[in-house]
Amino acid sequence: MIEKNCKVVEVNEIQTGIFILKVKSSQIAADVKPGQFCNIKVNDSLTPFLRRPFSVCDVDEDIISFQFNLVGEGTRLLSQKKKGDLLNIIGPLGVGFNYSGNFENAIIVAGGIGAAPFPLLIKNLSKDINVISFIGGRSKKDLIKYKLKNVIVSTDDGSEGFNGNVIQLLESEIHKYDKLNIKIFACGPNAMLRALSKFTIENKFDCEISTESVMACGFGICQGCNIEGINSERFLLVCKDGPVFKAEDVKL
Amino acid sequence: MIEKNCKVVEVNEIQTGIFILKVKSSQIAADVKPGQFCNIKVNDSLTPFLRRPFSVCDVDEDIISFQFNLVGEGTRLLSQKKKGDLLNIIGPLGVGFNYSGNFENAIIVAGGIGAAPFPLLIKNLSKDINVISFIGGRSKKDLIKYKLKNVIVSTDDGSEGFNGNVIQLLESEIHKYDKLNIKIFACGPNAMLRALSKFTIENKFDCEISTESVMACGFGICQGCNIEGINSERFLLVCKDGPVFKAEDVKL
Amino acid sequence: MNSIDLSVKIGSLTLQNPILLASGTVGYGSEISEYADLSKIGGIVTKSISLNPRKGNPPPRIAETSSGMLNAIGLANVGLEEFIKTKIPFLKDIGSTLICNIAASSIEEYVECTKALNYEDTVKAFEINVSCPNVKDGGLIFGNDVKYVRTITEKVRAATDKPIIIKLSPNTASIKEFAQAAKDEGADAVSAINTLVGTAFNIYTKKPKIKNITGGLSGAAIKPVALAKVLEISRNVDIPIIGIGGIMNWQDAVEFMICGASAVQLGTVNFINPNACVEIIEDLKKYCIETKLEKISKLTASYLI
Amino acid sequence: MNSIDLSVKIGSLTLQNPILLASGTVGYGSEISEYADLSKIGGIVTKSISLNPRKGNPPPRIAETSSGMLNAIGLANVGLEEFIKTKIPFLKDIGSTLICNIAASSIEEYVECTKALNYEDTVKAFEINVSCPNVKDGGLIFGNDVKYVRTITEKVRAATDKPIIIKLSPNTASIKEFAQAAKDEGADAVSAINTLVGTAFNIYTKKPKIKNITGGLSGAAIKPVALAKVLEISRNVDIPIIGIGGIMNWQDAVEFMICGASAVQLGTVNFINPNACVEIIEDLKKYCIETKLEKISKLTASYLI
Ligand SMILES: Cc1cc2nc3c(=O)[nH]c(=O)nc-3n(C[C@H](O)[C@H](O)[C@H](O)COP(=O)(O)OP(=O)(O)OC[C@H]3O[C@@H](n4cnc5c(N)ncnc54)[C@H](O)[C@@H]3O)c2cc1C
Ligand SMILES: Cc1cc2nc3c(=O)[nH]c(=O)nc-3n(C[C@H](O)[C@H](O)[C@H](O)COP(=O)(O)OP(=O)(O)OC[C@H]3O[C@@H](n4cnc5c(N)ncnc54)[C@H](O)[C@@H]3O)c2cc1C
Ligand SMILES: Cc1cc2nc3c(=O)[nH]c(=O)nc-3n(C[C@H](O)[C@H](O)[C@H](O)COP(=O)(O)O)c2cc1C
Ligand SMILES: Cc1cc2nc3c(=O)[nH]c(=O)nc-3n(C[C@H](O)[C@H](O)[C@H](O)COP(=O)(O)O)c2cc1C
Ligand code: FES
Ligand code: FES
Repeated sequence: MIEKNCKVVEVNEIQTGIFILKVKSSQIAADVKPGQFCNIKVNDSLTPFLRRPFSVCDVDEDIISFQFNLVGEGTRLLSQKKKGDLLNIIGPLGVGFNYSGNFENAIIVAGGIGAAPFPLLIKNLSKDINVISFIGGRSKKDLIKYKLKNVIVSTDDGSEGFNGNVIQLLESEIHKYDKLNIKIFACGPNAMLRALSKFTIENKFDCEISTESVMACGFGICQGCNIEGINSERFLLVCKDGPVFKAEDVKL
Repeated sequence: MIEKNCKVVEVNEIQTGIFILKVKSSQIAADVKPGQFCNIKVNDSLTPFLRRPFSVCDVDEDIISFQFNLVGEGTRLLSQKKKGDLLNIIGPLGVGFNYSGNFENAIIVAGGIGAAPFPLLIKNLSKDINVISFIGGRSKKDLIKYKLKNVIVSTDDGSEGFNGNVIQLLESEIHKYDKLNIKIFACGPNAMLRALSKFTIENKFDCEISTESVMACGFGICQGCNIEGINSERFLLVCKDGPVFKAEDVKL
Repeated sequence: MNSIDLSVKIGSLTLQNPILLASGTVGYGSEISEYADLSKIGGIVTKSISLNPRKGNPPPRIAETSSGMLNAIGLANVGLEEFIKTKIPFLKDIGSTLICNIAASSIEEYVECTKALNYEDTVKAFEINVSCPNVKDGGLIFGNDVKYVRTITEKVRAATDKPIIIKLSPNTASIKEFAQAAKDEGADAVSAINTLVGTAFNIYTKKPKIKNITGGLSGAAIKPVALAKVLEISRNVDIPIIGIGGIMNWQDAVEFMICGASAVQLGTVNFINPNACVEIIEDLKKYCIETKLEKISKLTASYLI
Repeated sequence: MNSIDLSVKIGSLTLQNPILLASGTVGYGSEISEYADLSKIGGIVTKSISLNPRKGNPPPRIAETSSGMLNAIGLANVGLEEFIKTKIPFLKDIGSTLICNIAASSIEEYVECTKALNYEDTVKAFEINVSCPNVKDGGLIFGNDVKYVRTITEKVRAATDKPIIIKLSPNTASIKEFAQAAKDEGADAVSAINTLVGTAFNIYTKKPKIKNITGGLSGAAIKPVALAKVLEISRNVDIPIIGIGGIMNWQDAVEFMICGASAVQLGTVNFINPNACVEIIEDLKKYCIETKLEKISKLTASYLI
């Protein structure tokens, strides 16, 4: 679905370099499932040329929000949007998290801006599910806790919480929960997801990961976002078959 | 001279589609002569790719102003500038009007946005020179009188003033002034300048015209703004040899 | 003036309007049909098909560039059999002219694919891709050698009575020779252009941004080159041309027609605005009204030079 | 780390840094010297010179395109005699390496110009332009025919002991053959690329936006194509390469060096930011410090593929 004239409600820098962009779209708000994303035209000129994909971070009535960090021209332009500016958004896109299973503990694992999709997931989880959020960052200032629950942190430099990466932290903590009652939901840099997948596959945890890739279209027509899956005869598409996959279904 | 961070003071739409952009630059303000122009980077992305040339319209202490009409992407972006935005400007550029001669009547002839350079010229003319401004437009709403003196108008559709083009108007009025004491300064569409040049050359009026051309650099390195001059062995450059030429020196 | 005639002819093929969707940029039509009403467009050219399924190149396959993008998908496709079984039925239903694009690694494979698809009523014409820059076998080895283009055209011509369109490579000094060869061997039209060979590198890892090292450059950046190629063919060879390359809006489509194109294809723009095709058709109507043009086909090669 | 070595070698020619100004985009240096301190740059390549003055093409000669521009200046220049008399004295004073670009309509003219300029101490090297797309005589007739490139290189080589750089056309299927020919005949380096042939039309007047009909496409839009050409030469021919095409900032310059360029030239960017050359040199220093690179020349062909 294309929403042509989504009004920007506000853009907030919640911590250095991390922004929340709120946009009005009753249609996307009604349809979106946690883990899905939107493909946004950040301005109406040819620079940047392509849309930019962002996970939906949260929904509040007819307002959707995105969480992003400033990395290049596209996110710079987004960060400068003002209330009332119009955005052209395609979404919701892709396959989100499957959180319908039979589990009691939802374990969230997020590296840096990988925290983005989880506020909506947490909001949508049934109330009796226990949420624990493991988040990692290079340093204290890179930790994003926005709207997460029961946060346990790790930093590479030890400036806050566990001194190490978030997968090491998870490995040292996960025995506290009953394996059969756990489902892990993860998003973050590829290196993190790779380490996590290795751990969860070896230890037979139920784990879903939200992957990233360069994208042009975001809905399956350019074939640019391929990722190696278990069926080695064809690639999977991050935008259509994902971005969320079972850890064991993809090779990172 | 490049002025990197000229602060926008204000942008005003003075009449439908016609804007005045005021920018702070003490250097350009100090150096600019009437008829000179600046080459402006309208934004810091690749779209539009090239700078856009605009005549300096007026100077007020350390503030220079430009008058422009909305024709495409570049002028659209300029029209949306806000107070405090920064512009990268090269200028002042080119050869402006020569108004040092021995004349009593300065006759200005402007078609449409061709009125842009004249407020500064009028301001710089010695006080005892009599200024008469002939301005033309397709229709009443296209007439730009901003900061002009003793305005006499023509419209193609007769909606205001003389019914016809501004050169016809000039031809019918000019006998009122002593030929030897007149200098004509003109700016406007090529068709207008062509008709004017024909008239002033045939009738031996002293006439300077401000010409236009596509431009890349604006200061003589791309050779893209050539115009046929009287010396047929080489072209003249609008940006460096002009934009103001004696009517008899160029072939339009 | 409601009687604007937007229809155009490409040899014996009549299209309801000149706006086609380019091969490889709309898959087999199903995803984009959620964004655009495909029954309104002139036609759809499907992703290049080969005899057997192709997995395509490993990731990353695309990279953004200034006003353009690089791709090295590597002709990933479901293969002939699956295409006939599962894709054609959907394409039959959308009610828009179907042009099948074929890319092969050998002359025999081109012929075999053409013959197999020749039986499908839904397939109204073939576009023969001799110009994919992103595969090791075939691709530019064919597209940059006029002898191959000649032979492929000749053999495909013998295999079908349906219109055939040869899709030409821009990565050559003289595209007119290729168009002439296609014409000589009985092609109904040529399409120009496929992507330009390009690359991009990450300045910290020093690795190419595309795993395949080079990719094909498409998008607004290449429009001036594509227009020059279309004009070159138009001024030298008497064959219908389908213009492709960097069309982002109706103005670009008109510019291609003025330079000699009978119809145009939209590629990369579909990724940015999947409804561009329908919007452009509406805008073309307005342009015709504004410029008092009753038949859009009169635009073709209307350049004044 | 103040000891960053930015110097590079192009055959026997040493440049204080890899940033050169491209032919035709800085005239004879005087205008741009008001915006940039030319004593800081690696060198300046002057506007193509021919034996006799050339008026160039009638206006309009340029047009803006998406992330680029078209030009058909048509090698307007003051001619050899005037160049030696009035331009060289200024160029001597700016204290930056002078490379003289020659464009001619015949092989004899190339030789004659080279011989005449060979006596000028200020001229440190020659760039032989066999690739101008905007003139009827010479230009691409030479640049797209490997035999001509071979002969021109051979004859120019015989006429001077100074380094010669052959400037190659991208409008060909296989630039490596041209680079190989240049090398075989004793060229010290090749520069790549000149502009791509392109065009643009006004959709209301139906006239070309450039009087010459086609022009040369330059600017950011062509960078991926230029990089691919540089990489193609680098991987196939053992000759120093000067990279040109769409460089807008230091990142682009680094990308060209990674792809195989020993030095680079800035063209269109000079029109947009006439001080770009000096800024890029400063930024290259920072990149070297950041990536712990002591000699920038180590970047050349450092691609990991
Ligand atoms: C499905 C999906 C969901 C995403 N959700 C979010 C989100 O919720 N919040 C968020 O901040 N970001 C998210 N991203 C990443 C986001 O799309 C990029 O950060 C953004 O496109 C960068 O745009 P830019 O123009 O600012 O940077 P660019 O100028 O395009 O790039 C700047 C730097 O970032 C790198 N980069 C660009 N795009 C990506 C990418 N897709 N993956 C990895 N590196 C990249 C480039 O290589 C370059 O080094 C998501 C990506 C995908 C595919
Ligand atoms: C020396 C000089 C001084 C100028 N002074 C002024 C001024 O004071 N006020 C003002 O409003 N304009 C002035 N112009 C014209 C101004 O530069 C253009 O209107 C502007 O560049 C258009 O930019 P754009 O991106 O909005 O339009 P574009 O998208 O570039 O073009 C929109 C339309 O305008 C036409 N166009 C663009 N540039 C020119 C041009 N230079 N001449 C004729 N047609 C053109 C295009 O062909 C197109 O049809 C001057 C031009 C020159 C060369
Ligand atoms: C992602 C992508 C995939 C493509 N795949 C094919 C293909 O399979 N077969 C083909 O003939 N052309 C293919 N092309 C080329 C396009 O059909 C078109 O010729 C080219 O992109 C130029 O047009 P554009 O600038 O409008 O995109 C592909 C282009 C892109 C961008
Ligand atoms: C206006 C203009 C004039 C040019 N004139 C010449 C020329 O006289 N001789 C030449 O060898 N190249 C000429 N070129 C080509 C440039 O030197 C350069 O190869 C090309 O523009 C690509 O680099 P860029 O994208 O950085 O501009 C010219 C380019 C432009 C834009
Ligand atoms: S982004 Fe285009 S297919 Fe996935
Ligand atoms: S605009 Fe570049 S020389 Fe005049």
